Amino acid sequence: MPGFLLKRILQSLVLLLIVSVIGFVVLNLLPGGPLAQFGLDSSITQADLDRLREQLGLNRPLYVQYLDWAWRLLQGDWGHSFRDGAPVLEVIARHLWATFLLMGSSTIIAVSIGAWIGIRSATHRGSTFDYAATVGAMIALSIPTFWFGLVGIYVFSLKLGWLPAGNMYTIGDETVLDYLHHLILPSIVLALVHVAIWSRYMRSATLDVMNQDFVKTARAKGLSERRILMKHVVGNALLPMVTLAGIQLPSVLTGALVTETVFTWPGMGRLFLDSLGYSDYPVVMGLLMFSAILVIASNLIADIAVALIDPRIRLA
Amino acid sequence: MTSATLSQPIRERWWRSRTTRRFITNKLAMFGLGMIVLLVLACILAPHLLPYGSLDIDLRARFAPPFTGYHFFGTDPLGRDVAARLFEAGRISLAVGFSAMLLSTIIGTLVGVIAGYRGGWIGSVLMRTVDGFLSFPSIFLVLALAAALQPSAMMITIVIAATSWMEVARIVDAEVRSLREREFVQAGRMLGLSGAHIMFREILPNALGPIIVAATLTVARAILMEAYISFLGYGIQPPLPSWGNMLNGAQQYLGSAPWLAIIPGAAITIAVASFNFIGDGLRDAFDVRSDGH
Amino acid sequence: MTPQYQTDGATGPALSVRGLTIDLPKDMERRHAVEDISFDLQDGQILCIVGESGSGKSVTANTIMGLLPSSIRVSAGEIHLGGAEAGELIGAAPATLRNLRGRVVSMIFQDPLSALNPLMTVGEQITEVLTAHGVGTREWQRARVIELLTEVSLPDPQLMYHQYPFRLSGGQRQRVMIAMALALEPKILIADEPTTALDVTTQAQILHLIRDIQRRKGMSVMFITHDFGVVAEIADSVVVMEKGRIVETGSADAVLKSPSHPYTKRLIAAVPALTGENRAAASNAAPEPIIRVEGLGKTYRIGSALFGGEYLVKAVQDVSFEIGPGRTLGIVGESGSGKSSLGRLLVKLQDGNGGRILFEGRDIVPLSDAEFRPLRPKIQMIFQDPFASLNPRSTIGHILTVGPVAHGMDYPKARKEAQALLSHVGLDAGAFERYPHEFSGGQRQRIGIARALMFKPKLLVADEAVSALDVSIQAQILELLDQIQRETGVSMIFITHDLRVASQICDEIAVMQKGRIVEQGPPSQIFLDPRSAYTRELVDAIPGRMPAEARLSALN
Amino acid sequence: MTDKTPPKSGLSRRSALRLMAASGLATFVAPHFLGGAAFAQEDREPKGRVVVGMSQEPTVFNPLMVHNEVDDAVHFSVFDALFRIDPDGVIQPNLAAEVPSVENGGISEDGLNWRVRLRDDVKWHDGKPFTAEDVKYTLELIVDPKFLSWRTGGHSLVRDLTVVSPTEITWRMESEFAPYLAFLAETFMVPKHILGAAEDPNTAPFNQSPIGTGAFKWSNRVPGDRVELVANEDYFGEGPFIEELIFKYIPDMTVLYTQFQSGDVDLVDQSYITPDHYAEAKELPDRTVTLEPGSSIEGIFFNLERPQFKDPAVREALYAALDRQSIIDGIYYGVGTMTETFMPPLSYYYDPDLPKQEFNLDKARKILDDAGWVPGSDGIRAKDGVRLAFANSTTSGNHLREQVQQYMQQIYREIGVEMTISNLPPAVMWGDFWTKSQFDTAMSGVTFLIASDPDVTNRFASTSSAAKGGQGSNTMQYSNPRVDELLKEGRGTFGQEERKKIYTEVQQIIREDLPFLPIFAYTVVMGRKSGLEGFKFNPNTRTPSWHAAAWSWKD
Repeated sequence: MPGFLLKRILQSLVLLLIVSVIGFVVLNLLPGGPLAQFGLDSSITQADLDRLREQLGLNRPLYVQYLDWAWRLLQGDWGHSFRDGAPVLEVIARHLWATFLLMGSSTIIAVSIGAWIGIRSATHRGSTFDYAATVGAMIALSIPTFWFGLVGIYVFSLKLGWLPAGNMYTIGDETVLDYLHHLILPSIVLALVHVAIWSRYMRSATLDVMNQDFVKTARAKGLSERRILMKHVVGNALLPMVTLAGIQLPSVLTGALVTETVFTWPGMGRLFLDSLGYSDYPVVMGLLMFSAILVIASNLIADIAVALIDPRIRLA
Repeated sequence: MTSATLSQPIRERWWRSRTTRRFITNKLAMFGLGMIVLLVLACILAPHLLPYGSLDIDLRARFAPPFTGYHFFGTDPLGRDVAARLFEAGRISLAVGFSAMLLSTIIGTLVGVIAGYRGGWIGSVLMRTVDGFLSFPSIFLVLALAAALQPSAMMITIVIAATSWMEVARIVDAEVRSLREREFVQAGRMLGLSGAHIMFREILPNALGPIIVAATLTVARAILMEAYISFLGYGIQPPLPSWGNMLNGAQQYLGSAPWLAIIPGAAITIAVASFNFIGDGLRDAFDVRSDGH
Repeated sequence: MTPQYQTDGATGPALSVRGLTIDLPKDMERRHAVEDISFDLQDGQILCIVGESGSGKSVTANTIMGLLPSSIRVSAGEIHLGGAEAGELIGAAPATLRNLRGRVVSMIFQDPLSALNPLMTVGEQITEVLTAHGVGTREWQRARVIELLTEVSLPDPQLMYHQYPFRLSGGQRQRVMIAMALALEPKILIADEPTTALDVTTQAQILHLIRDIQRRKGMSVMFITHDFGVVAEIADSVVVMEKGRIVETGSADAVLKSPSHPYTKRLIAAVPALTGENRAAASNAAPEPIIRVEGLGKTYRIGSALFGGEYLVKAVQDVSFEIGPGRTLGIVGESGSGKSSLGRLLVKLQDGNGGRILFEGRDIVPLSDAEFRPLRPKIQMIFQDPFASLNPRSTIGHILTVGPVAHGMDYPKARKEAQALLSHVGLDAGAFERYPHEFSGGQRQRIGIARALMFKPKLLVADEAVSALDVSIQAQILELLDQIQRETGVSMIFITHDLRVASQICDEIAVMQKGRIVEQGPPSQIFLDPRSAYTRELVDAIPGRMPAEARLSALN
Repeated sequence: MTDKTPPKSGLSRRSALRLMAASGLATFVAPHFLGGAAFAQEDREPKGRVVVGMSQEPTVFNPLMVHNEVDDAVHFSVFDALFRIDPDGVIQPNLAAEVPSVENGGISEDGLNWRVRLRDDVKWHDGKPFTAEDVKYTLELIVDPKFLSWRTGGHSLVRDLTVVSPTEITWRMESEFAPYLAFLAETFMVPKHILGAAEDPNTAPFNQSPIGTGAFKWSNRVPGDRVELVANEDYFGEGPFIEELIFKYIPDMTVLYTQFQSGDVDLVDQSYITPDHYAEAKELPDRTVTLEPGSSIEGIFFNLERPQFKDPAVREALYAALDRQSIIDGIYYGVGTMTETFMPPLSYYYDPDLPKQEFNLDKARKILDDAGWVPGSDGIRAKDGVRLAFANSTTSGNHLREQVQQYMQQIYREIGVEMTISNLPPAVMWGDFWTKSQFDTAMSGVTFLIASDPDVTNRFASTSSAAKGGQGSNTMQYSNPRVDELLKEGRGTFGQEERKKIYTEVQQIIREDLPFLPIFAYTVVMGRKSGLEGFKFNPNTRTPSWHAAAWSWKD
């Protein structure tokens, strides 16, 4: 187990290196750059722009900039935002919880509803429920998230007036209830696709397990169907789901990013789009590294969780 | 020697194969196929049949709601016919979806086959690169690339392909890895066939099922991706309509002209769902374990 | 059909099946899984149901347990349970069936690994049977499980209780399954090919255990198998099935000694008998060996040196032998003995580390892939799995010609030779255009042999070439190989786990254990006068060393 | 994203030089609106909260650091400059006790030696007194090469900064620079005792929780969402009358409008109300929605080094084929003022008598025909192997501009001109692509004046083109020797009337040369709750929240 951990962490570091190189190169492919935001400002002259470029170190060769950035990162210095001069980690941390709130609530919705639909579909294979779940999941997977958000706003905010059109809270009314009220629409929008994904995977995992010999053994023992489902099927079917949860994280992040733009949610997604718009390299790179670390860490945690649950790995 | 006479088996043609039969008996898949055929036909024919061109600006007829005169889907902020634009856009969106699928499938298949068959450090490097790409929120790569390149239908296609080949690569890699251990591949080596021959002539045809399924789903994803990119303004540039950029301006008029958002969004959903139905049908058809519907 | 056979002094059948017909889903090859079958399982007896794959024997067993998948259903007949819990099983309420399962009727399966839940300990899984039927307190249950584990002779039952299935060997797992099946002392035990997945020595132990327990408890056992050797070992009575029908029933003695139905006769005849006779030399060629192996070794590294947890598996250690032209060397061993690794080393599908392989006097071990390529035509291989060894997307023609064409033969010539070879191995020349899935397993294995012969090789390595086939087909393929060797004078290395098969075709047999050759000699020595304890153990474990007269009468 | 809205560098103010002449008077007759002391006796208790909605997020709170116009709203509320420009374009004293002028001796006759007297009753938010040391520190920090300062123009000419007393500071200018007074009105003072003590002013904690002298004190920031300020009860000037001032970031302009409509937002700052909502907004109950003159000009900017634009006839024809009335009425909902020049309509120097453009396709065709641009087989005109085809670029995602582009595209096609649309994300569009003149044509809203001075050397002098190694913003690469001459003359001329003559001629030549095609002068739709009193729009600043100190809620 420690050997396995060490190996995974080393692999992760290599992955991070790859991610950072890809990110840095792609980012610097963008013409323009962080100073473009002043291009229209009548009072900033080319001389000022040249001065700033030099001060920010943007006139150095790309590899020097990368090495400098990477070296600082290794020392724990994520750099400072070009836009507000704040340390990148602090900038990210300030947007973190809004995103986590959204991702968390939608994940809870997605996992609980998705798992329920998936198990029910598998145990009622071929039923109307199964069929409806299959069709529903595929349609849900086909709806563009941002469009679903727009339609949601149109129906529930503009027409019915039940739910707010955006934002995380009403200024002056920052009660838990108020937050929840604002959370409903975006988290449902974000959850939609993932309910579909979870239900599909849960269904096939459950079916896989149900076809295994040990389920037959359990039946031959005279166990009740309920016990077979709860003790033998669900446990084994959830095992690959843990891994899936890790793998799904980037897509949840992407979804959160899109959802945040539609619902003007002050999270990392919006920070990302804004920073990209301003070519705030340190923040964009920071966000990339952060999300990559998040993804890698969650995969690692998923693997460890699987290892802890699965005696074949835990004790091997 | 014992006689081992060949019991005359019926020659199987592909259209009579079990896979085909499973597929055509899959109602959803056939529905999806039907929708795609209809959509493609509509996109080809509608611009010739509708009374308005997709670029005819008429500032006096702005924001006409659906079914105003011959504007069946209404008009947009420049008074252009939404129906004409929708089907014109369909050409672009579907073309982008298809070409992106082709491109990413080719890239993904190449990478996957080589990584899966060669294994070792080549495989590791290739698949770690795939992992690297997959560790980003894909929208980042897409946006950054789209922003870096001059937007055009071809560039968008390349951008989408460049960011969606990893899925195919993973599927092919896994498939090839398992096929590599099959005895017929060992037999190929035993016969002294070259690596390239074994990879592309012996193994690849056996991985076609999953590749076709992945490709179908990639079309769906590519259409969605084009919509995202164009929605965010980095994609297909006006006046060329695409489903995504039709939605782009629509958010602003959600209250006053909701059809501008609803119609192209519905078109995207229908097209993507149809491809998903087909992909799912194909998956069921290729998967010997499943019973289909 | 009525049962023709009753044991004397029987108290009536524990289970009787009458007129059972089970439908298959549409578009399968045949309409019924089993058709109008009737038989009785007598109280306190072992009934063997024998048949080749697809004969409907497992479906029958699952029907009795009420474990049929929903796509398959019983269309006629009844299954009557005798004894204290007498009742009709077909159409019984699910709750009734559930109550009977595990308590009155138990079952064990073929693959003991997948039959156990990987996430639960052995103890938990056995306890579940007791809990499900509401028997005993927790303490009592625990004591009972330990008692059961002891009863099936598992080592250290206290420890075993907390063990997860993956830690156990195949034989131990099957013992756990038996313990589980016995937990509530059922009247009837259904064993569905319980020894097929096991090595021959383990198989013997499990058979012994089942017979032993059956005798002690007076259980009725329905034992499903494809191997008449097993029948001879344990059966009281026999039911022979072919394609969903019963072709013969009777006492074990009667059926083995004087089978009446031609299918039964064929089956019995096809069971390779252990011959202690040496094979007549195929040729009297010079003793100059085709291939000489000296001190060959292969070590696998598992895990990683960098991160710890690395350990070495010595698959092949210091193996030496040689084969003369036109001779056959059998390599025999249980799973994990290294025999397959050895096969791969010989055809250079893997690289060895240590030792030499002198082929026609030249060491092929240090050759690179490219250097070895010109030599490949001379060393060919026949693979184990006729379904996996042919590319499903290629025509037979392509499969046969692609190799020679790659080595420079022009296509028309290759095509002509392929067609000639096809008829030589007993296939229609029309097979050339067809795809593998249009052929049966035996036919495919012939194609595999034809492919290997396309090059007119000097050495054929056959890796478990018949073990995936039904016994009747096995015999045909062995005959074909024998014939080919006589015609072409090719040397063969025949790798198998089945001593009986080896005895049929080999001039010399090498017995492998843990990567080493423990004994090598002609069949007469191996079977009649084994020098190593391990060989003796292997020979002793061969099920149902069938009386010679049984074979004789079957052949007549 | 920098350009979701047309920039509103509100610099339509009267000449600084004119003010230098007049400020002596101005100091005495300043309207009490800004007098501070005049209102002091009212001394109302601040109450209530104002939520200002903005579509970009303020992120830079150190007013000296390089920042965007979005940050101004916060700077104006937290900090004070030495002077302040009022809505009429008059420079008023703020931290300074008076506006220095030649008349009052604050500026020497040659314009090189400056003396500024400061108020003695100003305290920083932490209670420390504001002194001349702070001014010295501020002016020195701006030109510190290690400091990421905003513009250094003007400040780099300052020499010999001397603190005479806590309330008096003097310096010498390296060369005369007339607009400096106006520049100082946008130069906010920072506390030496805090920022000067920091290890690195670029990353000092001060930058995230600034301390100023302004009417509002820093309270809290929820990044990505809002900045909260609270009333500074010890403010030396008038106000504040509200207790809490919140700048709320709502990135989507439709949502911003919706929140204005619903009352979540009390006042719409930069980005304002989009023109398409104007008609609806002005009918809203309890909302005051007004049209205010902006200072930017929306136009099509040529890259004059492109061969097809070297022919003046082409530019003239393209102007004739520009259907400005339809664009303003149809696409911009009638919000916007027709103009023929770069000079903001409110400017003293604005020339109303320039020739009026007339939309006439026949005329456009004729001009091109006469100039020898004949249609080729594809219907596109060409001359000497140069096709009359070009790309037009602007910020992608700006829907109104995209509509204008598509409309123009269609019309240009009718006169045999091919215009393609190639829009770019803001970080690309306004980078080298714009500043180094890599575009064919660009559609943009540009503010031509710097700090209210009519001097446009930066935009039109042939030496100001970065693509040719210059240091200005002449991205059109415009070059006209006569204009160069006039601009030079204008910088050296002090009399207002004389200058007006010079800049009128400049406007005439530029109208003639058409280096850019003006579409309209911006008009902004200002919206606020009707109960919000004391609000005044100031076209001379870049933010409507330039003087939140005066705001109050009607009882």
